[in-house]
Amino acid sequence: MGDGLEISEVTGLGLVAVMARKGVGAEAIGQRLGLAPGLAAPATPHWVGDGALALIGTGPGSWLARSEAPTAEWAETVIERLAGLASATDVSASYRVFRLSGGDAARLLQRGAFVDLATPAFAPGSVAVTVIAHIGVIIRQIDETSFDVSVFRSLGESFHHWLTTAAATL
Amino acid sequence: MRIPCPYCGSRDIGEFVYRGDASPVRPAADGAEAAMFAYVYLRDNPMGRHEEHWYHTQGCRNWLVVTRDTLTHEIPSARLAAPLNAGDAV
Amino acid sequence: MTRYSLFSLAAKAVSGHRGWQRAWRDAAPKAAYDVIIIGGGGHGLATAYYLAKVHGITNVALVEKGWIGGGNAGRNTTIIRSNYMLPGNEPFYEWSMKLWEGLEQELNYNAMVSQRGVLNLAHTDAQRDGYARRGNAMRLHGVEAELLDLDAVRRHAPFLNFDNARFPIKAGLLQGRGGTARHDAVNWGYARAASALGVDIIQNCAVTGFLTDAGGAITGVETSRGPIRAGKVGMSVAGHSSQVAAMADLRLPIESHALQAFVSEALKPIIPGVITFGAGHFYISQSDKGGLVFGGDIDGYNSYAQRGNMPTVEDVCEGGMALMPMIGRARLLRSWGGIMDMTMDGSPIIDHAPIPGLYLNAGWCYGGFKATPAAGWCFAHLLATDAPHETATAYRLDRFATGHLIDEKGQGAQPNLH
Amino acid sequence: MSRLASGGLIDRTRRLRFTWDGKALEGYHGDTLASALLANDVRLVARSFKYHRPRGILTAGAEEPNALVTLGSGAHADPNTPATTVPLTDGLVATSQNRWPSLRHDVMAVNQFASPIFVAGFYYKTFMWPKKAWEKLYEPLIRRAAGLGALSGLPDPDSYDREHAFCDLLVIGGGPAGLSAALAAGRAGLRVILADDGLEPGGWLLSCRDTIAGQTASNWARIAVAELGIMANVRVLPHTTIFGIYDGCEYAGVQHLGAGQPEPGQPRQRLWKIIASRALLATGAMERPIIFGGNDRPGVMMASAASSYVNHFAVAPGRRAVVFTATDSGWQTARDLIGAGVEVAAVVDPRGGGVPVDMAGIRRVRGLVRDVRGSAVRGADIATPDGKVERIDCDLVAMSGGWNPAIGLAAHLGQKPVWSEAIQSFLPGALPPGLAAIGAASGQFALGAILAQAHGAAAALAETLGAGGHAGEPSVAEDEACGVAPCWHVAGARTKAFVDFQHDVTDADVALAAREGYVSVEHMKRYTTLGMATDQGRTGQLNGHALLAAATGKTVAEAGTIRARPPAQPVAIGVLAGHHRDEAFRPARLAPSHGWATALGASFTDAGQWKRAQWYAQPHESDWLETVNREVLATRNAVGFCDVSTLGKIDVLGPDAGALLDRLYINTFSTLAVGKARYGVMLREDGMVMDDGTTTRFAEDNFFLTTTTANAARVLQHIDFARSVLWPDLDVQATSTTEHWATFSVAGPQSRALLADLLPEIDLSNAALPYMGARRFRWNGISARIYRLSFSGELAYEISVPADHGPALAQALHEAGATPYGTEALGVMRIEKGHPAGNELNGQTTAADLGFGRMMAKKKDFIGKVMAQRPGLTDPARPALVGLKPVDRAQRIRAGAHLLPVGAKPVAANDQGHVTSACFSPTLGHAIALGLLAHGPSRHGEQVVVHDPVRGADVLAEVCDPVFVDPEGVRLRG
Repeated sequence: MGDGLEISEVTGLGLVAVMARKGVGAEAIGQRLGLAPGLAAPATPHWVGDGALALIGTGPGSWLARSEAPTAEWAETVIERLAGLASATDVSASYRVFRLSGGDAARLLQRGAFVDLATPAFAPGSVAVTVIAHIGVIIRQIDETSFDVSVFRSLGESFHHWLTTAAATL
Repeated sequence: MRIPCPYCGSRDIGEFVYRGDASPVRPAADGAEAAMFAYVYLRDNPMGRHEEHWYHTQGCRNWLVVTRDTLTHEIPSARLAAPLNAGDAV
Repeated sequence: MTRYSLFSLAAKAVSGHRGWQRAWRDAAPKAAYDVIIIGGGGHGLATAYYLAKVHGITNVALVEKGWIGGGNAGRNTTIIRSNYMLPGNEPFYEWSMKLWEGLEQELNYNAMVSQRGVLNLAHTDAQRDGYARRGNAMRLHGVEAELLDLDAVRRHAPFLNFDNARFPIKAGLLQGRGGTARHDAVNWGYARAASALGVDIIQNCAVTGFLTDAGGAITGVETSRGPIRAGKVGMSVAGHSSQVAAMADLRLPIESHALQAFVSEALKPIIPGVITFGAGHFYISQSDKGGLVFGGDIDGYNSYAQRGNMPTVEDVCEGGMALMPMIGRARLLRSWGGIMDMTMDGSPIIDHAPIPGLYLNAGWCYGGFKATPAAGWCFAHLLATDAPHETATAYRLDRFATGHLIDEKGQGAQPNLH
Repeated sequence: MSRLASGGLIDRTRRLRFTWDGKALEGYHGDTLASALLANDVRLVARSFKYHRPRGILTAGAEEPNALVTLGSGAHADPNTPATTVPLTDGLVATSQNRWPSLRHDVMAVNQFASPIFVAGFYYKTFMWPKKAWEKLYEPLIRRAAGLGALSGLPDPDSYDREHAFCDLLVIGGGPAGLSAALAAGRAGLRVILADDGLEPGGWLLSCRDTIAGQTASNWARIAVAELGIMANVRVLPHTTIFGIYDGCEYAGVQHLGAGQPEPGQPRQRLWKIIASRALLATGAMERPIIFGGNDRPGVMMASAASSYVNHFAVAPGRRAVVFTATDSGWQTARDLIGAGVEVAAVVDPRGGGVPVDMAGIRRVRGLVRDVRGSAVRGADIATPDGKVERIDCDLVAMSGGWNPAIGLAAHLGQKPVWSEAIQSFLPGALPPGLAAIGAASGQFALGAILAQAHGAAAALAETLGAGGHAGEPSVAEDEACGVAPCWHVAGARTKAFVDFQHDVTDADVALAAREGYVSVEHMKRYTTLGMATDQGRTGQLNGHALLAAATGKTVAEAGTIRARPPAQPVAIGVLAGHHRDEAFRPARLAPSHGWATALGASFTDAGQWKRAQWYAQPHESDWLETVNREVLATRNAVGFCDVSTLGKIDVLGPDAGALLDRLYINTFSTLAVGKARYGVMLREDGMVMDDGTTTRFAEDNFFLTTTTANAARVLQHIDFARSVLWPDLDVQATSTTEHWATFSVAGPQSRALLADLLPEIDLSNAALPYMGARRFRWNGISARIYRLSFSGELAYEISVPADHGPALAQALHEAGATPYGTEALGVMRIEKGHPAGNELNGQTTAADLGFGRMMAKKKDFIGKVMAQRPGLTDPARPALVGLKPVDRAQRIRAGAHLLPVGAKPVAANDQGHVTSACFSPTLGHAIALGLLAHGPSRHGEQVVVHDPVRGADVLAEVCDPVFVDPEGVRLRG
């Protein structure tokens, strides 16, 4: 493992897949979910918000709502709050989320993702839904040297194997 | 080869699934069998400019209409297949 | 035509081989013929030969836009086999195998037909049962086929990955009579024999349109070397089928796709015959010169570029390493691509076009090479008699309208999945 | 020893030991294997492919056709490696190839005596008699003699990795042009990658004696590399060959990591995939040979190679040389040789005009080398215009027939090169998007001009791309003379004159090809195998085309070229596969209870990328059948549970969700009541069955679909196509929840009792939760769902909890007394119930074939409805679903067997269908099967022959209703 790299796992997240209904814009979604006033859900592959509530852009009119300390009913309340505006479904258990931090984090991810992860193309706040080693990933840059990489739960072991193998040759 | 996904940006074709020519339009429900036959089976299969359907399965999971040259493989443009609902930026 | 043999070779050697003439006449186009064949690939050349040899029709012109054998016929992975499942296919491909087995003597040209076996590997119980169904179907058509268990597969190819494979090998279907042939030699052999029987082989002669009579029947072709008339015109242009058909306002159930093929540097013999990987896209054989000839799936998008892209190159090499991890040390020497005329059910078309005077031999997907002798025989039969050959009755153009599909893989109207 | 006392860029303080064919030799750090061999006076290094003639080292670069060696041994063996590209390392093991018993005494050299017969294409004219002899006798001999190096047959022990990169400018080649361009672009602030395939960057600068800006060329190169090294916006990739250009400005390269043996666990090579909006082809040029008698003998070498060995490696490739050149650069080699103390007997230059390099004491002969004497060079016969022939003793002939710009990469996207009269070779014509050629690759050979041109090109790019920095000024160097006159071939040679050194193709072979009508360059290549060797024609192919053009009355330009294709240099297949081999070939998807099942000793099977528990063997059980029978009976008689999480799960939501499902499924879903589930069948547009599964409605605008494990991704893609392309006006959304829910089927007569204890908060009675009912509830505070669904045919429930709670639910069910069962038992029970599954939904069956004809709604439109009515799909004779029981109950039926009428000949005409699924039914005590049989449904009670010749004897079977157990479905509704 390069000295400039730590790999950990983020657990216990609340995640809801949000899909805007016809004619509903990103602002409406953002406001209905209680983002800071005037802050819209991102219409481009970016994320906004904080630990309590973040909206991660995964496609035109679709987001992942994320909460780091969800109550048992958090997902239900998000779904109900969006009634009429967006279709939403609880996907909290769908992902394993790996936190990569350190100077070598971007270099390691660039080994797997064929998407330009160097600033300015990719910077804190950026999101990329792409593929690494035949495994679908959602890459989210948190700050200068740390990223969240979410993979489907069933693929967690295979992805972790790639992570450790690629990191060993940094 | 890379496709300029309107939402995700330029992405390697390994992230997409190709369906085929985007020009045939599914005939109305009560249309004649011949129209459905042509829609399902006959293709222009041109050498040159071709509008085709790709699905961004490892990305934003949208269907795109990509304009591509089947001889040079150059891709001048791509757009979302679904006309966007009002208010979405892309 | 000087007969090829060790004696003629020795005799000509005495005078430094100055005595050899052209293998085929590089004919200039006459104004009219009985039959015109468009396309100088293996199928077109074989059709011309069998028209002359079997049906005595020698006033034939074969027009080729470039040099004969320059299309798919010169860029395939040279595999011959008749291990098909469906009754619409198997009789035709077995007839082709029978013709392969006598080809050298028939053409007096060593096409190096080499029957060292074709082994399809299965990695799940369902896949093994699927190959059993195919093997049984072959037996019902009188074609030998063996279902090998794991030990038999290990004996056949000890270098396969039996230890830490992601998808362990369970069984394999072996057609012992399958194998390979030298593609260029097949094209040149048919060209030489057809030319000797009077067929005009006209290279650098691109078809640019069709000549028609008042009623719309086809009466010849317009070419880069002037018009040529004929009572019957047979199209055998593989990946360009849609282009040529469009000249007669005909749309076909065909998409043209890029199939990449690969060859390694020459190595001492190690791979016994043809081996196909069942859990990914990879098949391989070793040429007589020692190069590993391999490939996998088509790239998956319409293309006339005769080349492909890296995702397919990586997918094929990943399949190769998964199946036979020794291959990692071999070096890829050259990669190229053909234009596959993929049909909507993965099987070919040998039929009249719905326009009088025009005949179609098309839709060969990536299986055209193994079909070369039988496609020539059956297309010649159709051109000569206006009736389909008994082994090719199912290859009708209208089968897509009537629903009598020949879908070996069951993937439906999506050409890039066949 | 031919090592020069001084000079060269080798590090004389670091002595390295290596072995060549077992003999211990020494070289220095900075040597290639080739230079070290020459330093040790090893000149015979290989045997040619066909005639097994002795071969020496011809070049100093990657285009080397002769000196192919095997490095290392055993699994680490690296066959066909050009010695000119191998950095010498301590302990290197190198062996020669394709010779027996030894390099010096190779039995196969006897082929030369048969050479009058062994002309190009001889094998097409013979080996045809007697008929079977080709395969039994001739071919085995040819195959054993063919091939150069050998694979060990052992798995590749090394690992490989990959790197992606994005830049404004990729500079391909680190010679004078590449370094000059990279400096300009780097200073200007562009994001630059420089890839160079040499031992160290510098290319020709490391082998020439010119000066740049007052420095020696090699020092200038090292200073340039140092400056590039400290620029944050520049990345220098040493030992990296860009081997392919692909669409989308994508460049593929391979980097050799760590010369010699990599440390354990470290990769041997790295695949680079680079997206560069602009690129500069700075790959230089390759010197052309001249075709004369014996030009293949060890001791004949390219002039530039001789200069390299002298200047770069301080090795004298000979003691007394003849330089045979039609280029001014050949004269520089004469000067380099003399400078190193090698005697230059003569410079043979057929051209008229003045002397490009005025050196006292050089004897100039205006003429041609017609023949070389000796199996290794001992002398050269010089033919002069006056018809006389002068023999000059020498042990080295340095030849220079011209320069071919290395432009292969520029043709990878199909663009054709164009002939340049000025440089007598081909230059890039149209270029791939974003690519331009500079330096020798663009036909610019003078050093000063190269530096200026390359710097100008890069500076212009920086400007168009809006880089803010200043590109600085190019370094200055004089322009050496670089005239050339075409000298392809010397007529009248007494001995064999070679065009392709590795494949033994001679000038006579090219003439024979032309004579027999193989007159396109492609035909000639395939007929003679010229240009099909590991150097892919990079040395003599153009000479061959010139000979062919002359023989057919065309110009070289008209003859054209062979299309260059990836890879530009041979690439190890291992590096193209990288991480994806062995267990990591494809990812494994593990079901939520995978860990729990592993602890319980389950064995697993592959279902696509999923791993699924197949059965849970107990220690005393003799085989898997005993285990599966136990699991089936435990479920049928008591209660069993199975992880079915791998089935596809899709939420279809929104106001028009019901309307969309009506158009996807053959039956209707918009009328499904909330809290109810319904089985549905989905067709492809061509009318064939695509998938099936149950759909549950949890709210007016909330449907929960399940799909087969195999088709999950394909169905989601199909739904997205329907709602965004076919009917974009519908307001409906869809997303996969396969990974969110862990789902267990709990089946058996005691299932309700067991669950009643486990889930006290729900009323599981038939009234409250009838068959095909569903409800959402909370289990220990977490959201959960329960469905009255049964694949086994028993009273059964499916329970879903968030996947992270899957193991806890599995443990709770097990502790409550339910027997875990795997996919095998699941398969037995669904066959007992006659449910079609993957084997039946094989893409070749219609709804009617599978017994779902009646489900097809009449009124509404749905995908596949129209095409399903075609005659071929509604023909009553189509094979349809039936059950099969062996008449002799003790016999076995296997899937894949065919079905024939009793007494019928086993020929295809009598083939009436096949067995799709088969198993032993512990419930009934005998084998049972499902099959597709012509007119099947109307033939219950009839007997048919189960014909399975690839596996065994025929079995007589009785056709019956496919539902073997509880046809009335009493247990389901219990």
